[in-house]
Amino acid sequence: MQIIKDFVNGLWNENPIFRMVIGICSALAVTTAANNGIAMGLALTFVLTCSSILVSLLRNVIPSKVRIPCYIIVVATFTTVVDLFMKAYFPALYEVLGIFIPLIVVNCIVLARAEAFASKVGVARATADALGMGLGYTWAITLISMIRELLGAGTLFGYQVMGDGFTPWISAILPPGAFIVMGILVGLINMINRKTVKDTDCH
Amino acid sequence: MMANSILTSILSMGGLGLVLGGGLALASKKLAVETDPRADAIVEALPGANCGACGYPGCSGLAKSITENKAPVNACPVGGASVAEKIAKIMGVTDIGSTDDKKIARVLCQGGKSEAKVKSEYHGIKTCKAASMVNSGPKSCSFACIGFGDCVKVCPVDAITLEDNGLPVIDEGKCTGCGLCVKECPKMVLALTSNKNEVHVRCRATMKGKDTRAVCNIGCIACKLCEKVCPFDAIHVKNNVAAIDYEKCRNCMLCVEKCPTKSITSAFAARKKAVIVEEKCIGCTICAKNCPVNAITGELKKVHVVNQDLCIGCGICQEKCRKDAIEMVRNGHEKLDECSACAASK
Amino acid sequence: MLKTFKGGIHPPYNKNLTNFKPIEKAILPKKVIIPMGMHIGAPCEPLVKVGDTVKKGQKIGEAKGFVSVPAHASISGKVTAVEPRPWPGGGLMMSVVIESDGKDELFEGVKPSKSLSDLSPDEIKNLIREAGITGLGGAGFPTQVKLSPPPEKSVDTIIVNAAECEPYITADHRLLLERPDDVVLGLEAIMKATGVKRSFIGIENNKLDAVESIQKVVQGKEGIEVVILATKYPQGGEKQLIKAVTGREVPSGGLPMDVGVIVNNTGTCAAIANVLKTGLPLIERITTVTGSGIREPKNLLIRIGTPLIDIIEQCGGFKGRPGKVLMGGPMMGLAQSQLEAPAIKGTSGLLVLEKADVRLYEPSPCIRCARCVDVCPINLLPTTLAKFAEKNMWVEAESYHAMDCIECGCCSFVCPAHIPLTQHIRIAKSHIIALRKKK
Amino acid sequence: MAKELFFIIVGSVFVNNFVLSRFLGQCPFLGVSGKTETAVGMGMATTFVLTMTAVAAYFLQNYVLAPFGLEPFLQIVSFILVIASLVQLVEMVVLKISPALYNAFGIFLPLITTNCIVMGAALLIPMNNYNLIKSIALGLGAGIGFTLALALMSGIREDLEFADVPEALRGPAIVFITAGLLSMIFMGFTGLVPLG
Amino acid sequence: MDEYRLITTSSPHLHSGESISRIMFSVAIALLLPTFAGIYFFGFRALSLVIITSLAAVLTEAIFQKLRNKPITIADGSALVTGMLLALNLPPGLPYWMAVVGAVVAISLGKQIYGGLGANPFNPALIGRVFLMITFTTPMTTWINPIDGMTGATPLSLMKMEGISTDYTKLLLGNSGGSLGETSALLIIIGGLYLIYKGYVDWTIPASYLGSVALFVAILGQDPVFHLLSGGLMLGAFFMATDMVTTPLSKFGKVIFGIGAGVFTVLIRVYGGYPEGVSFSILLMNAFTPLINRFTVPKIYGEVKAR
Amino acid sequence: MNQYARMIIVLMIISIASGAVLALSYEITNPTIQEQARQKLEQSVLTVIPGATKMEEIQKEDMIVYIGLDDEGNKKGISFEATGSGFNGPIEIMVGYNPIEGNLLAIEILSMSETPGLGAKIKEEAFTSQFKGKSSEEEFAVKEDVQAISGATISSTAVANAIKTSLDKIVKIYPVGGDL
Repeated sequence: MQIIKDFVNGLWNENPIFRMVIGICSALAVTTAANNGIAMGLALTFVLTCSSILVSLLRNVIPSKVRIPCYIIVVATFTTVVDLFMKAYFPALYEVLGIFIPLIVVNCIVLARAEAFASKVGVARATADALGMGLGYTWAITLISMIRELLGAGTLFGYQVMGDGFTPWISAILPPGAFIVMGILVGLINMINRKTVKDTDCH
Repeated sequence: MMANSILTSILSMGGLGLVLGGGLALASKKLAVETDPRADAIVEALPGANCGACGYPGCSGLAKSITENKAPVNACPVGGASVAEKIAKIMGVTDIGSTDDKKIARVLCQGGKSEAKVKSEYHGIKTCKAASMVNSGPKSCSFACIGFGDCVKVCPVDAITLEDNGLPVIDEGKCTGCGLCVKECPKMVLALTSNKNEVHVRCRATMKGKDTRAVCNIGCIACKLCEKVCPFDAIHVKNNVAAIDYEKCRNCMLCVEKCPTKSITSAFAARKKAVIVEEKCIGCTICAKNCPVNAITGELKKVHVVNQDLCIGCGICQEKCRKDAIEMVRNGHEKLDECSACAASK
Repeated sequence: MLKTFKGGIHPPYNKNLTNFKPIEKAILPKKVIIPMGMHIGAPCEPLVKVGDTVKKGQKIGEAKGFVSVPAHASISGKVTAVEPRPWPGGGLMMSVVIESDGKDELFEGVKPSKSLSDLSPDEIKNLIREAGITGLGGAGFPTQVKLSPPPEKSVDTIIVNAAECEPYITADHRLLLERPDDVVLGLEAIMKATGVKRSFIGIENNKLDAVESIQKVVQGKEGIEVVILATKYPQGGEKQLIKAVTGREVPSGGLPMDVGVIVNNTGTCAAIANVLKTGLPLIERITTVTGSGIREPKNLLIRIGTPLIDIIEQCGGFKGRPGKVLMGGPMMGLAQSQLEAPAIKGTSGLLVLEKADVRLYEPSPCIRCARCVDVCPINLLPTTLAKFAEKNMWVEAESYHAMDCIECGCCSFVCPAHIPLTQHIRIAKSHIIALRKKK
Repeated sequence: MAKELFFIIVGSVFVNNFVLSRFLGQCPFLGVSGKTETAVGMGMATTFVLTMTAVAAYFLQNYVLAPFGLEPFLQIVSFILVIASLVQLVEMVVLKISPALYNAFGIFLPLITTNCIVMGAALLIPMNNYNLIKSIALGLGAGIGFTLALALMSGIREDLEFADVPEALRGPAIVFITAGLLSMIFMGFTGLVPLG
Repeated sequence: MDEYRLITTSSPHLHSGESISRIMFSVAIALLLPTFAGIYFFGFRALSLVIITSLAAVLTEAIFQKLRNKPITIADGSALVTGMLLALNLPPGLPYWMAVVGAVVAISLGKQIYGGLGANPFNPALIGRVFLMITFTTPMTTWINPIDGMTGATPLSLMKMEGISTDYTKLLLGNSGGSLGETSALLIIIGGLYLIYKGYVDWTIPASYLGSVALFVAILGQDPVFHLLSGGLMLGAFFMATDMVTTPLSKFGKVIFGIGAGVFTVLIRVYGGYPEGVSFSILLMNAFTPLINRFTVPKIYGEVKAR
Repeated sequence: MNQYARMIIVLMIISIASGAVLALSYEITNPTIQEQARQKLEQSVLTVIPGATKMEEIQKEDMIVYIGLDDEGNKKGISFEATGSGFNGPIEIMVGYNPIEGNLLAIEILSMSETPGLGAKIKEEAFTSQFKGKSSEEEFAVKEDVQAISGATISSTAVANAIKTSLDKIVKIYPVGGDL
């Protein structure tokens, strides 16, 4: 039960992108196409899950004074692994995601979950949490990238969706578009959340 | 080749780890910064409203001061006894001072829209402070509540609401006695009093009786009836307005009954009544002798009876009874302010 | 180039309602209410009790402390009450109510003083204090205190504030026309009391007849110069006047004496002259009763303590439905709601606006047009201060010099969004003062 | 050379601002842009660390990683460790030499480790084959660009304190949209200097 | 006594009678001049564009306020001014739906999300224009020659790309390619002077803006008169850089604003990728405005020098 | 155990483990990565030299030149990389060239970061195909010799200039009409 709770938590209540608003550099940078969004999301989920598991396993071994360097090494290791494997087997994706794959190492989500959650609970809960957070991140940036791709190129996952008469809104896949789409989504999610809170409110 | 690269990387990483670990170990030894873990614990224990009622900059500011022994453990007026206790535990202090005497803010004016005369039509910034600075406020009584709800805005726990007649109402359950509203009110119609006190003079007008009557039909007119009726000498008219001596007041509510303008109030329906526990009463007559309103009757060595209609709930009999045979019982519900829907769902 | 200051506004002056009307003596009031605190500083202690009979000019309130002046009976009669009463400042003020006996008998102690040349500076100051003279411009600062700067401040200039920049008000204007000798005599007394050899009389150029009138008296008198100023509000603000006349700037938080200047109002000078000539303390003053809501606008010489409603009735009563009654001018005057309140020493005018003439605005959002910044004679950022005030950011407001605001009202006057900027700043000031007291 | 350095700096401050166009350093950009003082403090501290990191990354890359062929798989780990220890070192040094300076921006230092602008700049150096001077220029430019974006945003946000922003948009949402508009404005600089 | 109740307010009790709507409608009237020029040169399309963007702007404002349950304040004229300004900044041949998108973006993203009038950090009309510029670049840079109705280049891009100058009278009167309302420098100046005369525009900004552009262009060895008269500079300097909401409060701050806008305009015009930099520079200086305000707090009367 | 010793040891063990894992994964992926890069290069070389099925890499002076060969080993043309500075960053172009006739065979944009929808159109066939058959003597002046993409003159110019610059170098190495 707790495990399911931990898992679902990252999907909505504490969605890293829309609710906690952390680790958004990559969410803004690579979301020009839906494919990139998914790929980035899965890469991060992998690193996050592996690190959380390891940190959770090692939580009683690592002295608190050196815990941050230890976490960093752990995270960096998995990041490099993803980096290498992506380079080897998905070179096209790797090229698009570019510098943001290595930058997973400084993604606040990973370190924050390691420090705030995984280092305090057992492996099962840590895994559930990491998966939840990772997938929460993934769906969030996939949504962003879908909106941007649709508006900016008229396609979704590379397939033409809009009709021929469609004039692409180029700004959507430019940097300003990333910020604005993100801002509007965060605002919308706030609105939805407030409404649900109001409904459950006492008065 | 492969073994070679693994070896170099292991060596270099190992070296890095050694240097880092060593460096950190050294650093933590040499440059240890003493952060007081107690401060963090105290912050956890505090309500976290950052209301500033304690006089320190937010909860963490208070926590720091407590650890430095600059503030007492019960310095948080909002948290009350339970928080003080927790903090005391963290600090290892046992004497936490008296905190059961919780204070509650009271509104000392009943001059709402329908009761108090309005002398002018005020326009401008809609806060009490602003209105009070223009011709001393729009109400004829210069002591009256202005009713723009500055207190409502300042309350950190949403315990104050503005009623339809323009007067603030305090939810005593929510009020933490932080006193922010008291400080905010430009007309000083709010005051902190102990939650043990149930009777309040809700008028501060120091004008002569006729002048008060001219501007407000619920103000104290200094008729002194309350003074006369009080069996405990606990209420006096000073400066044309009645004032209760809370040291002496026993919440008997006689003055409330007597007050012709209803400017003295209490939760009259919840007045306490003395009830004699028959099994314990030995008929010593002490209670009957001490009752200020002669509400207890009974023969010597026989169980006494309290005339509920006469009893004023002053509790003297309970104090005097040596056999613990008198209980003070409330008439109505103690509180009715809980949301019925919530109560139902519980 | 006329002398003036930076900023300021040109409101409609509407002085022609009364500027041609000679000063008229008001009829003896049936009752006067003398508040014990008609000045800045500690209120007086009443010296009389209910039932006492008092005579005109008799001291009925003793000054408490240095920054304070005594209060005097302005009519003869019987004390009927000593209690808090409504007063123009708002709320209640301890007051002595005197019921007239109709005789208007002079108190025996009231006698003309020695001539000015025979008086020593200290004697002059004492006379001024005992006569209960305060600045008659409105703020009510005890004049004697103003004239006694601490020894480390060297004062070299006296300025008579005859600018009268408040719209509608013509009391000083008439005084300059009708009694210029008194104004100059009072000024000479001030110069003697302070030992200052140089003085200026500053008059706005919309009162050139007053300039002419006073010029005649001043002619040949050494050290007194009439300065013609541009007509602009708030030219009569103490700091603005000093800047215009001397070019000096009173330091922030400081007093005129910090730059060697003492400013006195025209009316104050005349009141001093009156004490010298008759020995009568400050029990009457000239008040301009004007506005669209008054049937017969007048410049009235009234007894201090006359209920406002009596004054209004003497001017033919209200015309139409009254909307606003202001004590003072429209820019800085105080809105009144209880007309039984008395006129006090600072009542330079009584402005009644008809209900139809009172325009009330709902504020809209600030569009940062910076007009308030342009007109602020102190060079403040009123819009920023108002925003701080709205968010209860008192510390920030203080650091943006809220305390230097002179509350002249220029910013509110020009604001196209109708934001009550002056009121916001006033609230900020009161909060800042409270915070300072705490420390 | 001087021209190239100028281009690198102008490029990373205006044309391809590290925050508004490269999307680096978003967390602190959102987090500490509320007040101008803190924003500028954070910006300066980051600029300092960035410049130091650029030097360190250059040497690490060219004298340790590349010669021993460790670059492809130890780059990330070694860079992040170097940054982390550098930040720690700077913190200690600043504390030692100037407590005033420490009070001014010392509190921001721990936050910088996870600021991806630092890591990002470090990774860009080997990617672009920059020499030492160019690396420093990049670090400096990135830092100045970061500070500029932060300062502008903080100014706007301080003003927004007084504005009636729709409730749902308060907080990060309005900051994102404002950043989007800023980023849009910064696009006016495109083509100002040749990049790359 | 009871038949009337006096009104009490805090002083002052007088008001100049000025109001926001009066300011806005004066600006709208001044804007009519360049609008007429646009209609004269570009015909019905120009007229319909102005009407459509203005309508879209006003409607967006009303809908947004309705959704937020706030009082609808379209009567204050600010949305109308935004709509007109936006139209004047568009190429006359722009598809109508794009102009509508621009107006919606201008009012919603540029203004209403910040809480409406007075709170927007950037000039809404320019936000709308720049958004269109980067979103639909090609249509936004397709210009029509006023005389033959053929597509052509603006004087600025002719200058930038091919080094061809356009003669002054053409620029002054407006029969050259360009946005709807930016071609006739003369009418814009007249409209601007009207607003300065009315006191709704502070002369310091146009003066420092135009002055610095002329100066820097001259330093870089190009023709200052050509640069002053061409492109959106005049329109920007008189109508957009002077937008009260988004410019500094103090005089000194306004001068800094003007000079900054001038520097960036010249930088972008001479070195940048876009032929025109007025919109970008004004918006950039808008972003700097809070900081400028912070550091140009006027010295108050009697402020003592640091002791 | 001494806590400091423990700190050092734990950190060291983790570092070493990390090093081992990394080295291992590098060893696993490296050949694939190399292969991928080679394939990609070859792919683009073969695209710009029609008819070629194999490539050969040679270093001539400071330029790396790829020679395209058909199945029989006949040299079909050479190709080289050109780099230009575009609107938003560098543009890398693979250029196919026939030194014998002195004209371009084809070009392919390898990487660029131009504005999507605008400058990015340099990648499209419509733009790249116009270089086919251009003589090395032409000036490649945009709007005259080369049709620019509307609204993206800078990107178009960058490509043209980059090709011209590298081509001029190549012409010195392989004079027109000379041997391959």
